[in-house]
Amino acid sequence: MNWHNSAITVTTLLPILGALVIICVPKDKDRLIRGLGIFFTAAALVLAIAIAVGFDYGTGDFQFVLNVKWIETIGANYHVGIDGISMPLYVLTFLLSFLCAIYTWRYVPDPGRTKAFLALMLLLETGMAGTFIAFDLILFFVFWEMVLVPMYFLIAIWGSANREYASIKFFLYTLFGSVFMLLGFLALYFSGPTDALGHHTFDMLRLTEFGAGGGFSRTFQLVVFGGIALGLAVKVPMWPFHTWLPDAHTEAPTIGSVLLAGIMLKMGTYGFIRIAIPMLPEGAHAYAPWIGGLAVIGIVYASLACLAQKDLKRLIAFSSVGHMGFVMLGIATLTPIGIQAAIFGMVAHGVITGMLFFCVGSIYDRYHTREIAVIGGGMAQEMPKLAGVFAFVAIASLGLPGLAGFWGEVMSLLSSFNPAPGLNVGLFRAYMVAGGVGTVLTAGYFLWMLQRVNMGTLPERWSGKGFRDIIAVEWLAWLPLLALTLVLGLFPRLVFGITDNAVGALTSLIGR
Amino acid sequence: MDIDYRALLPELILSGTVILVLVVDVFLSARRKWLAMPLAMVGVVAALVALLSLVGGPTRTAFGGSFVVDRFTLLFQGFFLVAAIVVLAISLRYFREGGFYQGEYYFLLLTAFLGCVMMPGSRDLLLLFVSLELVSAPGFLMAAFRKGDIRSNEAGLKFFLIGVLSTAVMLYGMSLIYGVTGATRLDAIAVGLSRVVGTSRETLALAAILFVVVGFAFKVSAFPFQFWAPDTYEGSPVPVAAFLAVASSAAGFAGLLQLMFIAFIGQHEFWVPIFVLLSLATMTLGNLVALQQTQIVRLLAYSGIAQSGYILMTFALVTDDAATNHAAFSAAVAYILIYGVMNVGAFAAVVAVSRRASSLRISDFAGLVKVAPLIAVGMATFMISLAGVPPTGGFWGKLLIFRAAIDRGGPLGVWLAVIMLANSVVSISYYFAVPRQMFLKPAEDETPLAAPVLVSAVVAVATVAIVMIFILPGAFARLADLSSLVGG
Amino acid sequence: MSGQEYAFIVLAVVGSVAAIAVVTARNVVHAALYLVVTLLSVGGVYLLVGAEFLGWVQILIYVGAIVILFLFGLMLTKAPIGRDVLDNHQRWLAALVGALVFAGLVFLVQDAFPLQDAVATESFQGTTGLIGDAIFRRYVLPFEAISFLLLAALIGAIVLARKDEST
Amino acid sequence: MIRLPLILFFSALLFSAGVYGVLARRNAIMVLMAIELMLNAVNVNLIGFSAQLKDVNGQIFALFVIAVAAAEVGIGLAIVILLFRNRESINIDEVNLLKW
Amino acid sequence: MAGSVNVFVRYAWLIPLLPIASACLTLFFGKRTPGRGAVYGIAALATTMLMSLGVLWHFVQGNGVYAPAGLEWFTIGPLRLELGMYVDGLTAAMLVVVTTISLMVHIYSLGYMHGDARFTWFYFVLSMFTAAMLTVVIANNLIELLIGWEVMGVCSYLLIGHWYEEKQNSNAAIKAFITTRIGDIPFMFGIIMLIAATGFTTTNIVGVGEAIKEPAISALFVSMAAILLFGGTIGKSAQFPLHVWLPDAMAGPTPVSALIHAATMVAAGVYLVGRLFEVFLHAEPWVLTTVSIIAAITTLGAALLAIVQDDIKRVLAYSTLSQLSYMVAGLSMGEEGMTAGFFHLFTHAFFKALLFLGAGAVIHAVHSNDMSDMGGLRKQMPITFWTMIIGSLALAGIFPLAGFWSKDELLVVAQETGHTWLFVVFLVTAAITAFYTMRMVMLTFFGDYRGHGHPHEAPSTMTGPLIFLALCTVGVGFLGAPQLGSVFGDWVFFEQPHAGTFVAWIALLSTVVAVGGLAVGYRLYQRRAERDPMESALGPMWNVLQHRYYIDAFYMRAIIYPTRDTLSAAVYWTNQHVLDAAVNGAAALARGLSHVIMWFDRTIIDGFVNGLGETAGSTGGLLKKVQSGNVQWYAAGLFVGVIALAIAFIRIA
Repeated sequence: MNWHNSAITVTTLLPILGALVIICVPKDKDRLIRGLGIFFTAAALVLAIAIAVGFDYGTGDFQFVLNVKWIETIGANYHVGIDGISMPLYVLTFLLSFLCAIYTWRYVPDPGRTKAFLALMLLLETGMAGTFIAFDLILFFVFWEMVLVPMYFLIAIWGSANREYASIKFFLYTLFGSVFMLLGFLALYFSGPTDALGHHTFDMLRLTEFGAGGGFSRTFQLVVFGGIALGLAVKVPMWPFHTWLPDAHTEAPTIGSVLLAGIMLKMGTYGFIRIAIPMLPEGAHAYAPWIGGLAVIGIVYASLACLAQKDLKRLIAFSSVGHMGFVMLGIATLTPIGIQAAIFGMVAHGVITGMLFFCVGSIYDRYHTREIAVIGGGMAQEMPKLAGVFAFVAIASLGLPGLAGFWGEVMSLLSSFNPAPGLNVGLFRAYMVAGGVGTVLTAGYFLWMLQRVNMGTLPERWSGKGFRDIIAVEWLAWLPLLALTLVLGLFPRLVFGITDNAVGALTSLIGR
Repeated sequence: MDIDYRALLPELILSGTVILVLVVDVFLSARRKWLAMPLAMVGVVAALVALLSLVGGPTRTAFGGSFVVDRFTLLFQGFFLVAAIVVLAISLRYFREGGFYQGEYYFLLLTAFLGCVMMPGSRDLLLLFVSLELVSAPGFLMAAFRKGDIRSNEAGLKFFLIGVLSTAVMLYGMSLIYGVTGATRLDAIAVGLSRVVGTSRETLALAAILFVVVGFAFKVSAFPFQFWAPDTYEGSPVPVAAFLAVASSAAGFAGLLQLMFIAFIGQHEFWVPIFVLLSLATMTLGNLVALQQTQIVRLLAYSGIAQSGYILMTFALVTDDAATNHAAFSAAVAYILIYGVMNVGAFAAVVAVSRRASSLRISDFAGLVKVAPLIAVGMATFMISLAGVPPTGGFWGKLLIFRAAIDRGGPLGVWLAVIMLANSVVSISYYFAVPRQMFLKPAEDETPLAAPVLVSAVVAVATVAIVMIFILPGAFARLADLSSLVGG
Repeated sequence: MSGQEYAFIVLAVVGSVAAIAVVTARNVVHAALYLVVTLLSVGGVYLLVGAEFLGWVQILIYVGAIVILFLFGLMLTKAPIGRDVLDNHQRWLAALVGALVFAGLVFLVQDAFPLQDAVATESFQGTTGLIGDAIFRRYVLPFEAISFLLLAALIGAIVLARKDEST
Repeated sequence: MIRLPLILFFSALLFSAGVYGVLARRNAIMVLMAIELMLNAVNVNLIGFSAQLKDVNGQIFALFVIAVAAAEVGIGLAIVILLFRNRESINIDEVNLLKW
Repeated sequence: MAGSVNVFVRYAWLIPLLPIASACLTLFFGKRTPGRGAVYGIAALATTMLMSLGVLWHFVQGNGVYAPAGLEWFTIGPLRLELGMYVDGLTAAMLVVVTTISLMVHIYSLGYMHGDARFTWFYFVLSMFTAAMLTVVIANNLIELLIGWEVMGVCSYLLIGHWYEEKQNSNAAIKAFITTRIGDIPFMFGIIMLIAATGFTTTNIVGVGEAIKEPAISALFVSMAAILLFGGTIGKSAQFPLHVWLPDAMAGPTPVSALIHAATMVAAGVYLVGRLFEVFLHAEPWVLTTVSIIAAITTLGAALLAIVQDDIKRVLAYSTLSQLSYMVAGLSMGEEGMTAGFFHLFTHAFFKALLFLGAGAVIHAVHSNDMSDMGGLRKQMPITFWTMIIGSLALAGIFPLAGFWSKDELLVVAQETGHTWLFVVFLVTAAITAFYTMRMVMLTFFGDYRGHGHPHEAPSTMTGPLIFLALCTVGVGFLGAPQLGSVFGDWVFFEQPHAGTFVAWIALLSTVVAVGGLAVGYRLYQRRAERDPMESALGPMWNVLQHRYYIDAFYMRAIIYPTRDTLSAAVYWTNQHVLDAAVNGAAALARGLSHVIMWFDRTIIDGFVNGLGETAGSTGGLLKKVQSGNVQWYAAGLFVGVIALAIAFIRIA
């Protein structure tokens, strides 16, 4: 075991260790617990960065690989590794978790219980990070499911009024999805390649080679891709499987929303890029038009729904649906540009929407309401900094060039102008146009939101409430995200530079 | 004649303990009666040690092959002995405070476990029948052990009547099989049945098989022989319910496995459809009815029925292909063991809570996390595991059966797998009702619940075990793999 | 038709009639007595086919012990008299099921061992020794088990039936 | 000698009678009696076959059945008496506190 | 790349960066610096202005284009993006205009925004705004250009909504952003098409220019791209039908209006066409025709609207619209037109800025935009008056002021290239322009004061820029004077320079027309009438104009409200009541199914339990009958089960 094959395992599992440690701390040592939370997330982040530093960006293949027998009876291995596709998301996971931990230093949602809260959060962190580095279907699925339970509790315990419904819905819905996904995995397993002894394998790389090499029959691909895609689509969420998202977001505590929007949704899209498409290229080609279609429907639909929202948080939740629509559109084009656009979109959305949820959380913390009408504007007068940050992020989110939100959108539109050979060009150009319309609507609802929250004058009922403007802890938790929003916008290379080779390798596999 | 006492050592030690408990109890003063439990515990542990000494040894047969000690036997015997330890552990306080006849109870419990331990080794109709009775009869009595409580009497009565009836049917079947094949040893029966094939007696033989299955179907509470289970579980003392749910049903499966895979394997074309029907009906009914339960024990009872349905599914997978059967068999074994762990854990948790509320409704678990965090977390784990959701062992259990089903191939396999999945999804909604209560609902009285230390220990261990199984399923699967009675 | 067979038929008929009487009698004590008759006839059948040991066990244990046990129970629970009190509402269902079972079994048996071409075999004498022998060799394990079973039944029955102040 | 089918018919009748009794009687003790009938039917089968096969195992089996039957009766009666003591009646169909 | 490259050109890329730097300084340290941070912006702009002049000097010397290879920005698949600059005469001219005007505005704002609550913030955005425009001007590739383009949009949004306490201001801001954004979408598609034309290899303007010449690229493809690109112009330069945002943009502080209308936003649209002129020329002719038609519509329509405005800034706003269309129309006339068009942009920038700042001074004095609150100000504020006069005459196109020369150029080109109908349109518009300019001047400075308080001359920080711009207005015209060899034409041209020609009769004609317009204006507004004389003159037309041809109303009623309120509500309703309902339904299905099963069982069990006897009063719980609690029913179930199984399977076997 040297650094190179243990790094990922250590980094990924560190949070769980943290969770265990925290559990052992008596619950009255509140400060200590929060400190530990920050410590462990920070440590994990440092390790992750170390990995990123040690990563060789020159190539598109997997690094820090560790592959050992795990469950021999079913031929599942503990196979982890990282490449340009995983890297951004992997690091983002630890970054966001760390920031959430910092945020928790100040804000623990009712009903307190910091200990359990942080423990669950750490568990969640491992689950999410693991999903991005697992290269064995079973391992992937295990991490995937591992995310479910803590998030369920985060929503169900620390959520707001309607939390129970939301949590159950979230849980059952995503579980429903993953059942189909599991079916798909097993199908891959059983009709996938076998070794000399005739054992099947869950190894994603081997399955990818096999599938990309046309190992699976067309009909098989159609069926199985459908199943897996359904499972992933629920997680993304793609229209019309998105209805769990607004509820989950609205009810979840700030941290929950941040992680949910920031990372969890990406697991679905990542699954498409990593599993569904390379392993089942024909299926991907067959479904791409439909996926693209649903994606653009999602874009327009979500932005329209946003216009109708009265609840700030719900609005942002819906906006997520739209943004993930762009990501899916990029993926659906099956082109290098499209897929990279998708990855960039994921990262950007993670940073920006995460930040938006932070803002909403803080706004709620001041006003104790999320009703736009009740807030009633004038925030810019009362809390110029908070308002400024909010506006900045909102504008970033509507895809202003020069900020992170832009590249994902424009590149996916760009790629959909010329989708992968074999896909209906006219159709995808139509999608492009629809997407464009979506961007206008997006701008519309965000600006309208800003008008109703930031602008105007502070209503009577809030005067003399003495709202604090952004406090130190918030700055600490936010600055990295704000900086990233700008830096990614100005130097997209930070992501594209990482993904280019890996995606190139991937698409060259499936390209025909 | 020479008897391989080494092979019988665990049984002998256990029976010795039984007698010992009975005798010692007589000399114990009322306040000391509880000492019977540690005594029994020691005996069981001793038996376990003896058992372990047999592990890795050669397959031993006694009484002309009617009793066999092979890996299968050892695995299950080990399981039962551990279960015995657990049940004893969770019984102590319950019976000490409930004003029961403790000595007699432990005596009966051990006797029942003696039956369990004999079951997996019995390769003879007569032995199977006797072991089964030995498991059931004390069960009847223990179910009615809360003498003052009419519900308990009722539980005993129902259990007794249905039990005896199914025994009668089973015996009738056995008699017919004996008549048709002229044998009572399982392997001999297999041979005899193969001779019958095609003759005019085949029909009778098949009917006989059906009758025999009934006896065990009752034990594992498969539809339509499941009626007794919920009522009995509810009525009996909780530890007894735990015994019934964990040990007794596992014993039933142990017997069923041997019967089906040794004696009746030749007739699988006949009985596979039956099991298809049984398993589907059982799991579906169990899950759907469980949806409507408000009482925790009944919930567990129906969940148990559903789980039996999953296990029965493995029987429905049998084909001519040895490999498939092997997969099915080991899947069944693995599932039985995993299920045992999580179920016993759940019952332990119930025992812990039952000291707070007499009639255990799910709502009595409200806010448990504040009152008894350990128990709550454990219970949550068990529920998640029963639902088959990662990160718990239950997930593997389901996955193994699922895999076996797919492996079997053909529409049947796939359909079974799909229906099983559908059922699992349905089951989630009632399994999660419990954690929901424990974590999301406020407790009506906040006074911390001091669970008996033994019970807490059991919960803790089971919890860890479930998670460990999830992390290292390999060992478990391997175990099941080795102990298969079907040459893979 | 050998003499034994005539004897058997007589016994069987008596036993059958008595059996039906057991489950239809209006009076529990009568029912118990009918049961005695049935059991005796069954025992007779055992003797006829040459299972003397079983025959005597049947007569002694059942008629001697079990039936007494029943009467005991009847007295303890001062059971009432009359069909309506003795039978429940699903009598018809019960009759139906019973009839079905009988038809089914007869059919199966007839299918497997057709009466017409069944040959009468001479009886199987001198089994008692064999039984004793076997029990203590091959069947020592079940024997041990069964003794535990009886013990458990005894103890448990006492515990349950005992009238105690504690509860 | 006796032809096997006849014996089997006899046992079948006993069994069916038992079934009827079990289902139709509401008095617990009567039900127990009915069960005894069924067990006897089993024994008749066993004896018949054992005679047919010239094999003693059947008889031994029957012996065990008798023993078990005795045990069952004991248990059954104990439960019934317990029940009677608690609710002054041994009518099974009134015993339905536990349901659903 | 003939000739040496002077230092300014080589470091031209600093020109956008300096304002950005100043913006950052303003944002982070502005509050703490004396003068609340205005200095950064002013300093930066002053520097950049000088640099721009330096850059321009490079072309005055007659050197050629300077287009160094940019730095690699990032690579994605085949596509390689650069950060780089492309400096030619057009760029240089634009740089000068932008920096100059912006500097003036910066200085002017010192006075105008004095004491404003968000003074520092204002300067921050102002600098960002300028920087964005400069980026657009200097960018050597489409994406870079697009970035500047959009950032400019956001800044305009922030500036227009600067006084966001007023609902209408924030509305105007949103309107501006969204409307331009609507134009940007086709623009973006156009860019995408051009990038696609290069086979997704580069986004450089040069590269694109070469790519579209490839025979592989069909003329239709290019035409589509061109028309889409023009969408961007329509949005940013507020051409019909997306012109609606510009008048409302007056909601912003006046200096902002000056900046937007003179040098930046609106100019960007025109600049874009010039920058990608290659594309337009390679497109099929109908593209340019469309462009000129749109321009013509806008120019006339806007001019007419200007007549009826009471808000002084709105008058100027509409005049801007029509003047912009002049330029666009000019460009639409092809190579010669390009020079002329940009010359007009150049001159217009100065005098329009002048007019706006002047108007600002007036507003600053009388605290109202409404000309009915003004009048007779020539006494109180002489400097403003005289500078405004110069600006107005320039706008009207009176010799020898800037406006005259550029308009004249356009007319000549129109005549030479045979766009007679445009020629006519130009003339008519010129007349109307002269008229409403005069109207404005009369209402503002003549007659007697109708407002409240005692207006007084603006502070020197405001008058200074006025004077400077006035001088420019007088001066810059001669840059394009054919008699002086129309220097401007040597800087800004497509492919090869076109020396402007002077056609005496056209010059005369235009002057006559202009003077006529002025005269009519003077006559009508000589003495103050209660009702505006035009109201009667125009009759029903008056109302139409008052309602801006009902276009805004139409947009509001037909598009905005339906989308924002009705459609969105409908969608959300669907979400909650169709999609979500489906989900919850599915969730409820399991439970429901259990009920169904139970009902089934109940009927079955009832059927055979009580079928022969009494019919059950089966109304109780669903499970009652299955799990009836009666052990004998269980027993029955047991036997029935066995029998059923036996019957079912034994025969099969």
